[in-house]
Amino acid sequence: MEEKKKTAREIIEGYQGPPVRIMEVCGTHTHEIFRLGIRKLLPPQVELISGPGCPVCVTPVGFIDEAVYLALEKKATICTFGDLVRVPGTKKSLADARAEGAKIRIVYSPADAEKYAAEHPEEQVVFLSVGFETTTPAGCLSVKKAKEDGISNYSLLVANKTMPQAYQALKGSADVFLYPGHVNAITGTKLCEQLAEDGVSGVVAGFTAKELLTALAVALVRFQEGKPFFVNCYPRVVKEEGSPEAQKLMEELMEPCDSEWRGLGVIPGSGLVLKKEWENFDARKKYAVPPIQGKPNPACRCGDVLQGKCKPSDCKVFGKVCTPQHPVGACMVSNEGACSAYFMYGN
Amino acid sequence: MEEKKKTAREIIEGYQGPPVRIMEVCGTHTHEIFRLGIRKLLPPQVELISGPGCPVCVTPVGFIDEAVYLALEKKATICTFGDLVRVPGTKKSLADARAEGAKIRIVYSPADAEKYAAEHPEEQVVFLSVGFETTTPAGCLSVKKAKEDGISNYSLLVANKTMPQAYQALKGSADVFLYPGHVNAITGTKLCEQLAEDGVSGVVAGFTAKELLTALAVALVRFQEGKPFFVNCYPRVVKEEGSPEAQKLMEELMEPCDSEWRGLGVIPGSGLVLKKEWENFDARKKYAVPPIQGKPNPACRCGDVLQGKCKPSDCKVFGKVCTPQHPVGACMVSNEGACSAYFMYGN
Amino acid sequence: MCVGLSAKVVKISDGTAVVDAGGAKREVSAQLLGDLEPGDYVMVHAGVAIAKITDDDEEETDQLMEELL
Amino acid sequence: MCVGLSAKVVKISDGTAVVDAGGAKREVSAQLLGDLEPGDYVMVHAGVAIAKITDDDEEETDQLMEELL
Amino acid sequence: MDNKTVTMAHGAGGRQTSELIDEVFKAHFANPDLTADDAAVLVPPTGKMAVSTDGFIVSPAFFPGGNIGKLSICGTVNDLACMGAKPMYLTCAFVIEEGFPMEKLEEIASAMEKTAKEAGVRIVSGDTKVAGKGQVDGVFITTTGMGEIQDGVQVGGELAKPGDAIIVTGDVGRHGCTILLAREDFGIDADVTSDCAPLWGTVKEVMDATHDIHVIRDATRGGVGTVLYEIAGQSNVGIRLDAAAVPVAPGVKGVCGMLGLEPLYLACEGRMVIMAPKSEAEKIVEVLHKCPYSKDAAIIGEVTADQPGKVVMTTEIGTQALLPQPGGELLPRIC
Amino acid sequence: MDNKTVTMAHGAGGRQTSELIDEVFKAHFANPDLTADDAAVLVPPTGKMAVSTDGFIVSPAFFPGGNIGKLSICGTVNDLACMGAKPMYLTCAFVIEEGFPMEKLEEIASAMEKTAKEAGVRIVSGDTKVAGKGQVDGVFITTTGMGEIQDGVQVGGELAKPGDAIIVTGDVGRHGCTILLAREDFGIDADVTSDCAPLWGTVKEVMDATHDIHVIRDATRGGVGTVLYEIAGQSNVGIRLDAAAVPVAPGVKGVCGMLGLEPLYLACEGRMVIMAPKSEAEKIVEVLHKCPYSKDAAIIGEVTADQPGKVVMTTEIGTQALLPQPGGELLPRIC
Ligand code: SF4
Ligand code: SF4
Ligand SMILES: [Mg+2]
Ligand SMILES: [Mg+2]
Ligand SMILES: [Mg+2]
Ligand SMILES: [Mg+2]
Ligand SMILES: [Mg+2]
Ligand SMILES: [Mg+2]
Ligand SMILES: [Mg+2]
Ligand SMILES: [Mg+2]
Ligand SMILES: [Mg+2]
Ligand SMILES: [Mg+2]
Repeated sequence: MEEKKKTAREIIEGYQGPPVRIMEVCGTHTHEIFRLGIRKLLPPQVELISGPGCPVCVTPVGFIDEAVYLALEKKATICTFGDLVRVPGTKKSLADARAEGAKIRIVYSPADAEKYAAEHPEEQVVFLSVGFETTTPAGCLSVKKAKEDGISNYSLLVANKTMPQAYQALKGSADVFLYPGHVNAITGTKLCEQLAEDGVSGVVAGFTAKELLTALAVALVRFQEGKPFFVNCYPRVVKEEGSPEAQKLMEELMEPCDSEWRGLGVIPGSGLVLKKEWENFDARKKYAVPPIQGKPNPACRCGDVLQGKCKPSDCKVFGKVCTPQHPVGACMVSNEGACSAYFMYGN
Repeated sequence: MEEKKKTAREIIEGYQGPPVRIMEVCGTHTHEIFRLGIRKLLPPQVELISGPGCPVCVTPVGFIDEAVYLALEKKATICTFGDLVRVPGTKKSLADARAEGAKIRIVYSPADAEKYAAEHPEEQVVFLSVGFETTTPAGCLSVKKAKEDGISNYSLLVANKTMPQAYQALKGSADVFLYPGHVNAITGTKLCEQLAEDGVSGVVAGFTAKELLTALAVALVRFQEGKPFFVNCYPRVVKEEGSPEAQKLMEELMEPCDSEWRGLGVIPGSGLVLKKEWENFDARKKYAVPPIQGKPNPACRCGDVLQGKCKPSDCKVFGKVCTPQHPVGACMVSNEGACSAYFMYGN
Repeated sequence: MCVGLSAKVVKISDGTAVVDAGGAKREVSAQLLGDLEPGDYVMVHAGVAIAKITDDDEEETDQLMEELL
Repeated sequence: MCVGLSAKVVKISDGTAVVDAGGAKREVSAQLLGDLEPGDYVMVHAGVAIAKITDDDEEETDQLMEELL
Repeated sequence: MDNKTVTMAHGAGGRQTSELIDEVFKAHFANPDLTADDAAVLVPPTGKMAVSTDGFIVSPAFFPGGNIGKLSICGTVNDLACMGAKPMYLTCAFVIEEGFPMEKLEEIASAMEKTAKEAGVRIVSGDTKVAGKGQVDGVFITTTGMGEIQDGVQVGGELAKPGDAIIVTGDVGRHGCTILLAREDFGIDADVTSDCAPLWGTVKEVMDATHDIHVIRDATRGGVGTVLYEIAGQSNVGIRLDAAAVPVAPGVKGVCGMLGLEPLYLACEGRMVIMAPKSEAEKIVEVLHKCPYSKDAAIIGEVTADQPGKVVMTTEIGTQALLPQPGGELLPRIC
Repeated sequence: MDNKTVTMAHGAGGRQTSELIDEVFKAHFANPDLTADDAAVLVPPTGKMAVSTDGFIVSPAFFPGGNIGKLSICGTVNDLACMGAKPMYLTCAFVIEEGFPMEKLEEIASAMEKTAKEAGVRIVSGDTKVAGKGQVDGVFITTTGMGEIQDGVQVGGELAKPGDAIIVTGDVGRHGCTILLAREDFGIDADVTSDCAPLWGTVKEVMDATHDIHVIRDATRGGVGTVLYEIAGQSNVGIRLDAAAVPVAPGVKGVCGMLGLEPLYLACEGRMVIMAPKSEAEKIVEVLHKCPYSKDAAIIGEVTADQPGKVVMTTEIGTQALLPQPGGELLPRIC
C-alpha cells in the first residue's frame, strides 16, 4: 500500500530494473522530453532513443529538390509548413530559393494553401504535403475542397508516410516504443496490441509533462514484469478504433506506395500517393517533375541516429560544421530532430 | 549694299512692316524660341502663335485612358516616350497608374520597346505610338522587326498623325507658317510649295539659334514683299523630295484614318492606323480595347491656345490650378506645350 | 511529429468550428468529427480537429498511476 | 515635335549605325538611308537616322542671309 | 496637399519635395531646432553623448498598438535610454514607395510627433526619398538619436555580475506576436497588441531610485531570449531563468502554442531587461510597477557564475534545461 | 562568412546577425568609438554641433565612379561641410534585400571605410535589417553625421546677398547622368562617371582662405538648378546665370541632347554651389582649382536684387530667359 504514494517521477528516478531501450517514435516527444529536461531524471540503464517520427527528418533530400524545382523552374507558389523552409536540399533549401526570388509561403494548414490558390487564380500553388497519419487528412481535405471549388491551380507534392511498416523495420532497435499519441488518435491502437502480441512492447503517450512522465513510468514498471505489453496512456485522445472518418478519407484519396525514408532507405508500402482519380492534384504529374535523385551530404549520420545506432554527438560534424544555423542534415534543422535537440539543449 | 551687313537678329528687332502672325507649328520650335528668349526680340506687330505641333498636346485624353486601361486592366507593360508619362487622362495619368503598380517603361526608341518584348516573352508589351511623320517611321520599323523576329507579345497603340490636313484646318490662323523642319525632312517640301501657291506662306526652319533667327528674318523680309512665299531655310536637312524610304515604309504599314486632335476636333484623314495585314500588332485589336471617350477638363482652353485663338494666360486656371506640377491640360504637361512654355519661361 | 493543440470549441457551423486555445482563436475543419458542440474540447492539428477529447490530463494520469501500482 | 539630334556616324553594319553626338554614342537604325559611311553626319530622331545632313548650320544660314538681302 | 498619394515627383528634390516636407513633416515636427537646411545646428550635450541609429521596416506599417512612426521613435529613444542617456535630438530619414497614401503618411508623422513629445526628444532633421513602385515595401524609416548620458550612470551588456537579479519590465513577445498575426495569413485571431512604448521615463524613474544597476537592455528583435544570451556572452556569466516567472499574455501563449513558437524569442518594442544586485531588485520592481509601461514587471531569474555563456531554465517539473540558443528566422512549425 | 548571400537569418537579431556585423561591418569600420551596443558613447563637439541625415536608395547600387557605400558617406559628410562643420561621427543603418550577394556588401563596406577615412569621420554605430525578397531593391543605407561647426563661420541658404558671385566647384550633372545611363535601358554609351566625392577637405581649404562666404550648398538631388532656385527663394534674391559659363562635360552634354534633359537639373554628388562677395570670388576659385575635386570650378553668375526668387539665364544669343523651375521627376523626352 505504501507503493501507491510513488509518483511517476519517483518511479522513473528510482528505476532499478534491467537495462531498457525506449524509443520515442514521435519528434514532438523528443522535443518535449528535452525541453522538460526529462533525460536528466533517467538512471543510466534507461536509454532513450529518438526514432524516425519527425517527418522533416525522414523526408529525403530529393523531395526538397523537387520543391525547389517547382518554385524556381515552374515559378510555382510553394505553400509549406515552416518546418521545411530551412531543410537543405542537394544544392538549395527553400529559404535559398526564396532568396533567389521564389515565392514560398508558410501556412498553418493546407486549407489555407487551398484558399490562397482560390484567391490567386493567376498563380500555380503547390502545397508540400509531408507528415504521418495525423497530418495526411488535412491535405486530403484541402484537395477535396479544391475539387468542390473547381480550383485548378492547386496541387500537392506528396511525401506523406505511414507508421506501421516503420515499426516493423525498427522492431529490433528498441525494447519499448513510446507511441506517437496523435498518430494513434487517427489509426487507433489495434496495431499496437498486435505488436505486443508479436513481442514488441509499447505505450501510447500524451504530450504534457505529466503525461510523458506517466507513460514512461508505466513503461518501466511493466517492462520489469518481463512480458510484452501495450498500454494506452493517452485515452482522453486516443481510442481503440482511432478516427474512422480520417481513415475513410485517406482511403478515398490516397493509396500506398513504396517510400524512401531518409536514413532507413525504401520501406515498401510505407508511403502514400494520390489515387488516379485525383491525379489532377498531384504536382509531380501536373508539372511533369523529372525524377530527381537527391544527394544527401555523405558526412551526415542522420540515418544511424534515427535508428538508434548512434548518438548525434557521434557524428563527426555535429556542432561544428552542422548546427541549427547551418544544418547539414535534416535531423539538425527540424526542431524535432534528435541532432537539433542535442545541440539546443546540450543533451 | 549696307543692308547686307544686317544680321537676322537686327532684321527681326528692326521690323517695321505690317502686323504679322507667325505660327510655329512645331513644339520644339516653341520650346527653343522660349528658351532662347527670342520672343523678347520681337516688335509688337509680330505675333508668334504656338500651333498644334506637339504630339502630346494634340493627343486626346481618351488615348491616355486607353493606355491606362491596357496597363492596369490588361497588365500590359507600357513602353513610352517620357513625354507622355505625366499627361492627365480622364482619371489617371500613366504616372498615377505606375504608382498603382502598372509597369511603365520609358524608352528612347520604339526599337528598344521591341527589343524589350523579345527579351521578356512572358510580358505583353505595348508601345505608345504618338507623333507626326518624323516619328512614325521608327514605330513602323519596330513592327517590321517584331514580325521578322517572330515576336508576338509586341504591339503599338497608335495615335500617329499627319500634318497636311492640319495645315488646311489652320489656314486662317496665321499669315506665315514656321514649318517643322524634321517633319519636312520626311515629307519634303512639295506640300509647302503647293500651300504657297494657294496663298499660304511659310518657311522651313531648323532648330539652332541661328537657324531660327534666320528663318524668322527670311519670313519677315519676304512677308513685307507682299506675295505668298515659301522658303526652305533648312536645306542641309530638308530636301524637296523628303525621305522616299520613310514614305514607302509608312505606306507599307499604315493607312490614313480620321483622327481627333485635342482642341481641334476630328480632322478627316489626319491620322494613321496599321493596315489589316499588320493588325496583329495593333494593340486596340489585340486586346479588344473598348471604345473609350475621354473627358478633358472643361476648364482647359488648350484647343483655343493651339489655334492661336487665345493665349495661355487667358485661360482661367493657368498658373493657378494648372501648373507643370499639376497640369490640367496637355499643353501644360508637355515641355513643348505653349502653356508650359509660358509658365516656365514667364512668357 | 504532429504538434497538437487542445482547444475549446466556441462556434460550430457546417463542417467548420471556431476553436479557442488560450485566447488564440481560429477556424478549423470539423469534418472528421460528427457531433461537436460549443464547449467541447478537441485536439487540433494543422487546422483540422482530429479528435474529441477531455481537457483533463490530470485526472487521466492520476488514474493510470493508480491502476499501475 | 520631334527633337532631332545631329550626330556623326562612327560605325556602320547592316541596317544599323553607331552614332556619336558630342560623346554620347548609341546604335540607331540606318534603314532609311542607303549609303552611309563613317564620318557622315545624320539627323537622328527616336533611334532612327532620318536624314543625311551637313553639320554646318553656320554656312547655310550665312548663305540664306546673303541670298535674302 | 491635393495629391492623395506620394509620387516620384515628391522625391525629385524640387518644389513638390518641399511641399511634402512642409505640409506633412514640418507641420508635425515643428520645434526651434528643426531644420530644412543641409544640417541642423545644435547645442551639444555636456558630458558624454550617446548616439544610436536604427532602421525600421516593419510590415505591415500599421498594426494593433502602433505604427511604424511610433515604433521608429520608441526604438531609438529606448536604445538611448538603455545607455542611461536622456534623449535630446532625433533625425529621421524616410524612404517611401511611390503610390503610398498621403493620409497614411500623415498618420505616421502624427504618431511620431506624439511619441517624440512623450519621450522629450526633438526631431531636428530629416530626409525624404521616394522609391519606385516595388522598390520598397510601403515606407521605411531610419531614426538616429543623440542623448546625454546621465551623471554617475554606467550600464552595459558586459557588466552583469553573478548574484544579480534579472528583471523584465513587462510581459514578453507582444510586438512580435502582433506583427506575425498582422503579416502572415495564419487566420489566427487573438487579442494581442504591440507593447511598443517609449521608455526613457521608465528608465529615469528607476535611475532616480537607484544608480546601482548593471545592465539595461531593450529586448527588441530576437526577444528577451536573445538579449539574455547576448549578455551571458558579453559578461561571461550564466543565466538562470525561472520559466514560470516569465510574464506572457494569454493571447501570446495561445498563439505560440498554435504555431510552435517560444515567446522568449518574439520581439518586444517596449520591454527592457534589467540586471541589478539582488538587494536593489525589489525596489526597482516597485518603481516599475508605478510606471505606465511596466505594470507587469517581474523578477525572472538570476545571474550565476556557473555555466557561463548559457541560459538555463528551471522547467515546470523542476529540472534544469538549456533555453535553446537563438536560431535564425522565426518559423512557425507543425511538427 | 560561408554564406554567399544575405539571408533572413542575418536579420533576425541572433547569432548570424552578430556574425554579419563582425565579419563585414566591424572588419571595415573598426575604430575606438565604434560600438555594437545599443548606442555609441562619444565625446561631443565643443561649440555648436551640426547634424544631418540622408537615406540612399540609388539603383543600381554600383555605378561608374562609385557605389552606394561611397555615396552614403559623401552625401552626409558634404551636408555637414556645407554648414561649415568638420565631420566627426557617422552612423549607418542598412536595409538589405534577402539574397543580396555578400561579396557586394563587402565591397560597399570597403568603399565606406575608404571614404570615411578620407573625410576624417568615424563610423560609430550601425544597424542592419534584412527585408524579404522584393521588399527592398538591393540595399538602402541611411547615414547620419555629426560635426563640429568651425569657429567664425556662418553660412546658410538665406544669406546670399546681391552682388555675390556664384561659384560652382566643377562640371555639373555627372552623377545624375551616370545613374540614368546605368539604370534605364536607353542603350546610350557615354564616357561619364559619377562626380561622387567627399568635400570636407575642399570646404576646409576654402574656409582657410576666407571666412567671407555666404552660402555653401552641395547640389545633389535636383542638381544645381534646384539649389539656385532654393537659395533665390530663401534669400529673396534674384540669380543671374551665364549659360555659357556653366561647366558641363561633353558626354553629359551629348546625353542631355539625346534625351532632352537640362544638365543643370541632373544630380551631382561632389559639387557645391558657393556664394560669396565678388571680391572673394577669384581667390576662392584659385583655391578650388588646387583641390582634387574642384579643378573645373568656375564663376557662373551673380546674385541680383531684381527678380527675387527667380533664376535668369543669359542665353547664347545674349537675351535673358528664365531657367525653367525645377519640375518633378526627370523624364527623357522625344518631342
Ligand atoms: S549532426 Fe548534422 S550531419 Fe550529423 S547526423 Fe545530425 S544532422 Fe546529420
Ligand atoms: S493653362 Fe492648363 S488648363 Fe489652361 S489651356 Fe493651358 S493646359 Fe489647358
Ligand atoms: Mg545638401
Ligand atoms: Mg540602435
Ligand atoms: Mg534598437
Ligand atoms: Mg536630404
Ligand atoms: Mg510592395
Ligand atoms: Mg536595443
Ligand atoms: Mg542631410
Ligand atoms: Mg544631402
Ligand atoms: Mg539596431
Ligand atoms: Mg528588386
